[in-house]
Amino acid sequence: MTQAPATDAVQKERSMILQKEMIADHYKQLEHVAETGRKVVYTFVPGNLNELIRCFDNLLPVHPEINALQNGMRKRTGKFILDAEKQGHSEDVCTYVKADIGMLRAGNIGPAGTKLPNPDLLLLSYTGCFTFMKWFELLREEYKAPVAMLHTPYQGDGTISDHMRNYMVKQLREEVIPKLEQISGQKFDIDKLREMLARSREAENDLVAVLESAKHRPSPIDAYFGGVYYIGPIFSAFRGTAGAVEYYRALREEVEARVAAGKGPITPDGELKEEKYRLVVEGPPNWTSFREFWKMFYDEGAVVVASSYSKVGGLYDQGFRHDPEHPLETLADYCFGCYTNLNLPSRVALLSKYVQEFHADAFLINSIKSCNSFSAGQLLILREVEERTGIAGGFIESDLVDPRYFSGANIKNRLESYFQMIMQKSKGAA
Amino acid sequence: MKLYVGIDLGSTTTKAVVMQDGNVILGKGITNSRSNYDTACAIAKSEAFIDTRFTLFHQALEAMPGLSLDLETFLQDLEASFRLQQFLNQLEYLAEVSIGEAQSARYRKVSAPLAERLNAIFSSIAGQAPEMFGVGSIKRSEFFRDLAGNTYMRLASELAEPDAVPYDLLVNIYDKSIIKVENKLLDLTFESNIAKALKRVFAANRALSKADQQTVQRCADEVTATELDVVNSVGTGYGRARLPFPKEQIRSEILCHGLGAHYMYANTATVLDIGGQDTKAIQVDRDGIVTSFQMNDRCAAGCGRDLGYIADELNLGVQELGPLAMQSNRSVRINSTCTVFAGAELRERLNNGERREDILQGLHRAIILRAMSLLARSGGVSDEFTFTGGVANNEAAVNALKGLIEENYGRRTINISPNSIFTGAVGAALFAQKTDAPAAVH
Amino acid sequence: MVLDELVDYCQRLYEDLDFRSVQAWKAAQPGRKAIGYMPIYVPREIIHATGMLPVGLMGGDMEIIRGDAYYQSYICHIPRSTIELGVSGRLDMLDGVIFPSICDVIRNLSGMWKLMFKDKYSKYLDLPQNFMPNVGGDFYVDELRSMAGDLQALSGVEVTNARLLESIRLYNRNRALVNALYDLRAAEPWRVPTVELYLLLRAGNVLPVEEHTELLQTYRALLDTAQRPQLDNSRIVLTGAFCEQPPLGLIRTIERAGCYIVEDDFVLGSRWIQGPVAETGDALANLVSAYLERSVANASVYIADKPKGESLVKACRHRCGEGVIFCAASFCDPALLDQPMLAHAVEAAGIPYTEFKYSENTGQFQVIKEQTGTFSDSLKLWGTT
Amino acid sequence: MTIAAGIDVGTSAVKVAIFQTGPGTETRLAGRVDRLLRRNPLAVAEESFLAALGSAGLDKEQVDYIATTGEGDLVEWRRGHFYTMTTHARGAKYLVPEATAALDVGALHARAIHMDERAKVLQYRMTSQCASGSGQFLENIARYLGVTLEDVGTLSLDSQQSEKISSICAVLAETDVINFVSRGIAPGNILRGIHESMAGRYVRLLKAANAAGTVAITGGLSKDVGLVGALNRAAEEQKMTLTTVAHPEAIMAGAYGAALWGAFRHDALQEKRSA
Ligand SMILES: Nc1ncnc2c1ncn2[C@@H]1O[C@H](COP(=O)(O)OP(=O)(O)O)[C@@H](O)[C@H]1O
Ligand SMILES: Nc1ncnc2c1ncn2[C@@H]1O[C@H](COP(=O)(O)OP(=O)(O)O)[C@@H](O)[C@H]1O
Ligand code: SF4
Ligand code: SF4
Ligand code: SF4
Repeated sequence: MTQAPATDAVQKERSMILQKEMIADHYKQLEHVAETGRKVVYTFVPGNLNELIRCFDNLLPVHPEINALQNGMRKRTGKFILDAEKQGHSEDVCTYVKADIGMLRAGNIGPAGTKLPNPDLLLLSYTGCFTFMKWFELLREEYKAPVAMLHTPYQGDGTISDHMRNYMVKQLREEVIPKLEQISGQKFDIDKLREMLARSREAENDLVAVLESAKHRPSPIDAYFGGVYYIGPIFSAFRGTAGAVEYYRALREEVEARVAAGKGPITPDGELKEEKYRLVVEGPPNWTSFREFWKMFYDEGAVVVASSYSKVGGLYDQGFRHDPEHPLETLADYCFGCYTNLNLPSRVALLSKYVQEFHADAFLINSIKSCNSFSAGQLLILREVEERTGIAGGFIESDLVDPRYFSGANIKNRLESYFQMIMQKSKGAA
Repeated sequence: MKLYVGIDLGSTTTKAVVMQDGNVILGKGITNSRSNYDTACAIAKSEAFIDTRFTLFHQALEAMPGLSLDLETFLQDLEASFRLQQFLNQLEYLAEVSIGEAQSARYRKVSAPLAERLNAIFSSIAGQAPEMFGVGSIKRSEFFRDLAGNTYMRLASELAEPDAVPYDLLVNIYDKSIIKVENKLLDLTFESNIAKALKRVFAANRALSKADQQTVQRCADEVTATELDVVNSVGTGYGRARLPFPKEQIRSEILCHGLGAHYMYANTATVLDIGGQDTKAIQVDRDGIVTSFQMNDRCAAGCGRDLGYIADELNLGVQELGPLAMQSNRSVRINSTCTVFAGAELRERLNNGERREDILQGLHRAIILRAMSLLARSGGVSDEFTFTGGVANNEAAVNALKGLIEENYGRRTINISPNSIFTGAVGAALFAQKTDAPAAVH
Repeated sequence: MVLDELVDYCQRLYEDLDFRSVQAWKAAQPGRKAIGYMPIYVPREIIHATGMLPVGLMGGDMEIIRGDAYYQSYICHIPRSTIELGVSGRLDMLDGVIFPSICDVIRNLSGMWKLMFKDKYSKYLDLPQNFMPNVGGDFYVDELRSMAGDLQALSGVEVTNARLLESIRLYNRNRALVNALYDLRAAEPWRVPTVELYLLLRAGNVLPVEEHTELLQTYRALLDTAQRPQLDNSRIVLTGAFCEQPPLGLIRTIERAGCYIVEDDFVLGSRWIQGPVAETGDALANLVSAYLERSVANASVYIADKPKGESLVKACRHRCGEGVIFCAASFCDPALLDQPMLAHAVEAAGIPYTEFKYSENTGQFQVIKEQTGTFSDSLKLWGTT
Repeated sequence: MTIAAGIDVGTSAVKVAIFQTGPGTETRLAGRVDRLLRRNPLAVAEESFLAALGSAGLDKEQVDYIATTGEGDLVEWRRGHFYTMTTHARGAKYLVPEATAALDVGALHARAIHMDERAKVLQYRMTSQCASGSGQFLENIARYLGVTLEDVGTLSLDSQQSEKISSICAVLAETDVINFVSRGIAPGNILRGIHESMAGRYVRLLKAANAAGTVAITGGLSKDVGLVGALNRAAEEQKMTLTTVAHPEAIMAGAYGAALWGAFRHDALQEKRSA
């Protein structure tokens, strides 16, 4: 998700270049921790505490999920997963974990081709998914690194109560911050955190403007396939940094220009000429055949106008912003609000709202074999959203990074049938 | 005459439907799918045209004043005779290929006794053929492969001798030859075979008046000469991507089944199609437009092919399974989730002394249970419900389905057409009428 | 009652997916209410203290007709059977359902329940993964208090400290009897077949605790009258089956393939707290500290300070197990992700192991029989290294 | 001297062996294979056993221990039962003394067995409830292609190219095969493709069972030279150092193993009794 499309045919926009540089620089810093003496904190995307990590200026974050997905795009994960399975990992479980373990066994060479440093701390904030907990238990065995655990309670009732928030703040104070201080050897400075949070907020505003632009017809962006690039910096190592602020400002300007020009989204094969279908998509994409998968959509003139996947690292479009006035509480609220930490009724409501507000004529679920957090319950989501919006939904199945579970022909068959159905329906209604 | 053709190239069977302007079905044809898709299509289409000409023939005779014969009986006899003729043509070719095969170098040592056995087998089959096609006789299958194969295997096991011509060898010769026969386009058309068929019927039915014979012959000539002009064709089905059609003339089988079922029963809301390798649950709106669907994936368990495996295992034809299962009032729970393993489980259970009928009933129930879960996933069973695909011909499956629907969804009108297997092809033919693409079939 | 009758009775309870015993319990006294809960740990004491019947829901082996409509093929089985029970009306006698935090599947099921059974009480009970008394402990007290408040409103019975202490006492007694049976089975496994022990535990899901305690006592007494020969079997510790339960046939298959199961994690919730909960003082606080300090090690809770697998190795040694069978539900992420770590620990301790998966409706045990048989063959022919 | 019989009741054939063992010696007295072909396996087991006794010139009473394996636990007149992997390991060791692993490929299941020098099973993996890549599947395809089982191996081995099967399902793969035939692909290439897909699975099984070194292939498909060739290629591709050995009598491995373990058990019990 942090890699810019690299098709030569497409002219590189400034934002793409900025993002590329930002990431390259980050990997470079990781490569040189031995010399610079910086410490490395492994952590996850949903509910990440990037500002908190970054206010210790000798700490660098690494996101195993992003390594896994990047390796997926580079078609390295098939082998990693097999290796992990050979080590006794089950076929049935999350392939992100197995891709990570496999990479580690193969020498921990990251997606950028450089060796990743071992963690000095495993910051386990496992918002919205139990597998994260298992993942770091596994890494703890591998690296013998200390773990700082941040348990985010689930929004079982669809609300955040004070006792949930207090629990989080206490964990931050008594567990997370002390461990960060210990690893970094630096004292926690709450004012520095406030500064970071203020910058986060700025970037968040711009990101929301970008996502909202899809309400235009034609939509200037694809909020799923393109979206995964847009959310890259803010969901990972860069939220709260000046680089992210700059990136999102540039991105927003570009998108606004496209709106003004009445242009559609950019795809790997150039600009989309005709917007035939407007989709809302639920569920993560497949990474191992990302391009092939995307092509199945733009070849049919289908544009994703809103997606839940672009909310796994925070639901900014629903109003949440990091708040420098209440630094720890805001981190807690951020964690509570990540998409998969919402209960099913809230997810249904949100998706239905997207369908309506973004004037979508199709609703598609890409169900991921790996991910119970997303997938368990999606068939009910499908039905509920259909009922509330009156739109016929579509359902396809694939996996994140396990190439064995991406059956191109099958998905194409289903998508084709689905689009034909939508077309026939709109004609029939006319 | 302006016609539209729909072709459904399924995993097990290939179906074709010929439709006239105004959505009237004139003819249907079916054959088993085989390695050569073009051949399978051509045969299904040729069969549909034969059926079309029979329809026209029927219409023409009906319009004839002064015919004294009993038209229905006569046409039944004629059709049986026609089928027999087709069978004999194919059998002749099969014999030729088999005997040729027997002369190949690898069988040199046994070529003489082998040829003798083969000759005996084929003349015996030919001898039995008229009885197989007699009106009212129960056939194990409609397809040459199975019809000839069944008899062949039976005769082979009688005539085989372990030390001279072993059974396996005879089986192997058949396996090799049948592919060649199947992939050769023999001329089985109405035009070329009706004369012989008529001759046989006239000969058998001495009571037929000369005048009637003449009228019949005249109508037959007329029908033979009628130009059948195909305006547009649409293909669908599992193998649709390999049909020799341009993309505009191909439709997803889901849409076709939806539309086809709507055509057959206008109030259809839910469609279940169980074919050889896939099962689809489809919801349609008042216009027959699909609103949601589910289908099985990557695993063929619970589809029609299960029945095929079991039929092979029991040395029966698929048609015979349903009636057998209906003789049971106790269904054994089948645990295998795999088509291939179901055969092994069947063997195991038979050895444990369970009754064949009970196991079969359990197996039908297991297939339907899978379908029920797809139905549930697609949005349940609404009124009216239409069951399509080959398995809808199977009474035990239908019975299990009816029970489970009533238990879980309450009373529903359940439609099953005798033509259910053609639903996809009907839908395709309707699409052919809707779109105005030119007839670009090669 | 003779032993066979008692076991039969338990088996009937186990097979009764209409929960007739619960219906009968409710009918016996107007106004009675019952609360269902999903597997693993829920403090049943609180439900009991409101006079309601806690009913353990553990899916079941049944024809799934509508449950599959809610789950893809790659999700474990128990949520679909639970939904099947729900949509077919077989859970109508429940006045609410509690979904403890076990995994993402159960967590999401709690929301599905809210969507599907809108007018029934349902609660997602978050168990803390932080075990500091002032952090996780405080949070848990709040969670329990809020749940107790809900249950109080539902039942109209106030959860007083005294009532709760009384419930704690009853459940302590019950747990002690269960533990004693486990001890006996480990000492003389031929006397306590696991199939029976399992059925007895399952009876505890639907019977009032008082009745179940009596049943356990009767069973224990009857065991002394039974003549059961000792077989040349190997001693096995089974782990991984803590949520979706294996079908009875599977447990039987393992025993028939030459294994004595001497430790397991079936129906784990009823043995979640190790040792008694304090019976005096602040009852809620007692439940909380029992949870924080004496929870059994399990894949659904985070284990901060001990190496993974330590408790499994310990249990294996304690029970004189000769080998470990990892036996988890297919697609059960918590169990299956834990497994490599546990296997590693077991291996390091020189204990042989084998593994397979099941689902609650597995009907074919051929492969499992073969695997278990080979495992016990090799333990028998060659012993522990 | 101990006389022991091993009876392997499989899904498609019954195998019987009779051994005479003494300190350091193992003499085979008889062995036979009978295909089931829709007959009751228990009845066939008894017939074959009696026939084997006959050819060994023995009486039933002279046999000290009758051991079954496979589905043989249903045989009532047996003394003991050993599970398939236990016996295949032993049989493989007997046939191929240098083997460190066995790969049993039967009609429905495949089993990879890693063993030590005493034929003790160390680790194993077997295929599950899905028949993709089983012997049965191969048999079906061979029939479809009109190729006899004897020819399957050589046809595949002699062909230069292979056609990759895309479907994992044995049933859907049949359709793949039909597609191939429709594209005019030679049966040899198709069989080679199937062999490769099967071999890929089997090598993964072996890998998962931590097997390396000399692998004795046992079970019905050990006769299939095409599969054995594909196995060697797949192992090479996956950089596994494997030497596969398909002993001509490998189909008997289960029966041999059962007989030999039976004798071992008999002696152990005798010892116990005399002690
Ligand atoms: N007359 C019949 N009686 C019972 N079953 C039948 C009959 N005809 C076909 N079938 C079943 O239908 C299946 C084929 O269905 P069909 O709809 O033709 O499938 P496809 O479209 O996939 O080729 C066969 O596998 C067989 O089980
Ligand atoms: N001569 C042969 N060449 C190739 N394959 C064979 C031959 N004989 C038997 N087979 C295969 O071996 C299988 C039977 O193997 P076997 O190990 O006896 O299985 P099981 O123990 O399950 O009965 C058959 O399905 C067939 O595919
Ligand atoms: S289960 Fe889903 S959310 Fe959890 S780690 Fe895997 S992919 Fe991420
Ligand atoms: S069986 Fe495992 S994955 Fe399924 S609900 Fe239970 S704990 Fe969760
Ligand atoms: S279980 Fe059987 S039917 Fe299903 S994929 Fe496997 S081989 Fe095919």
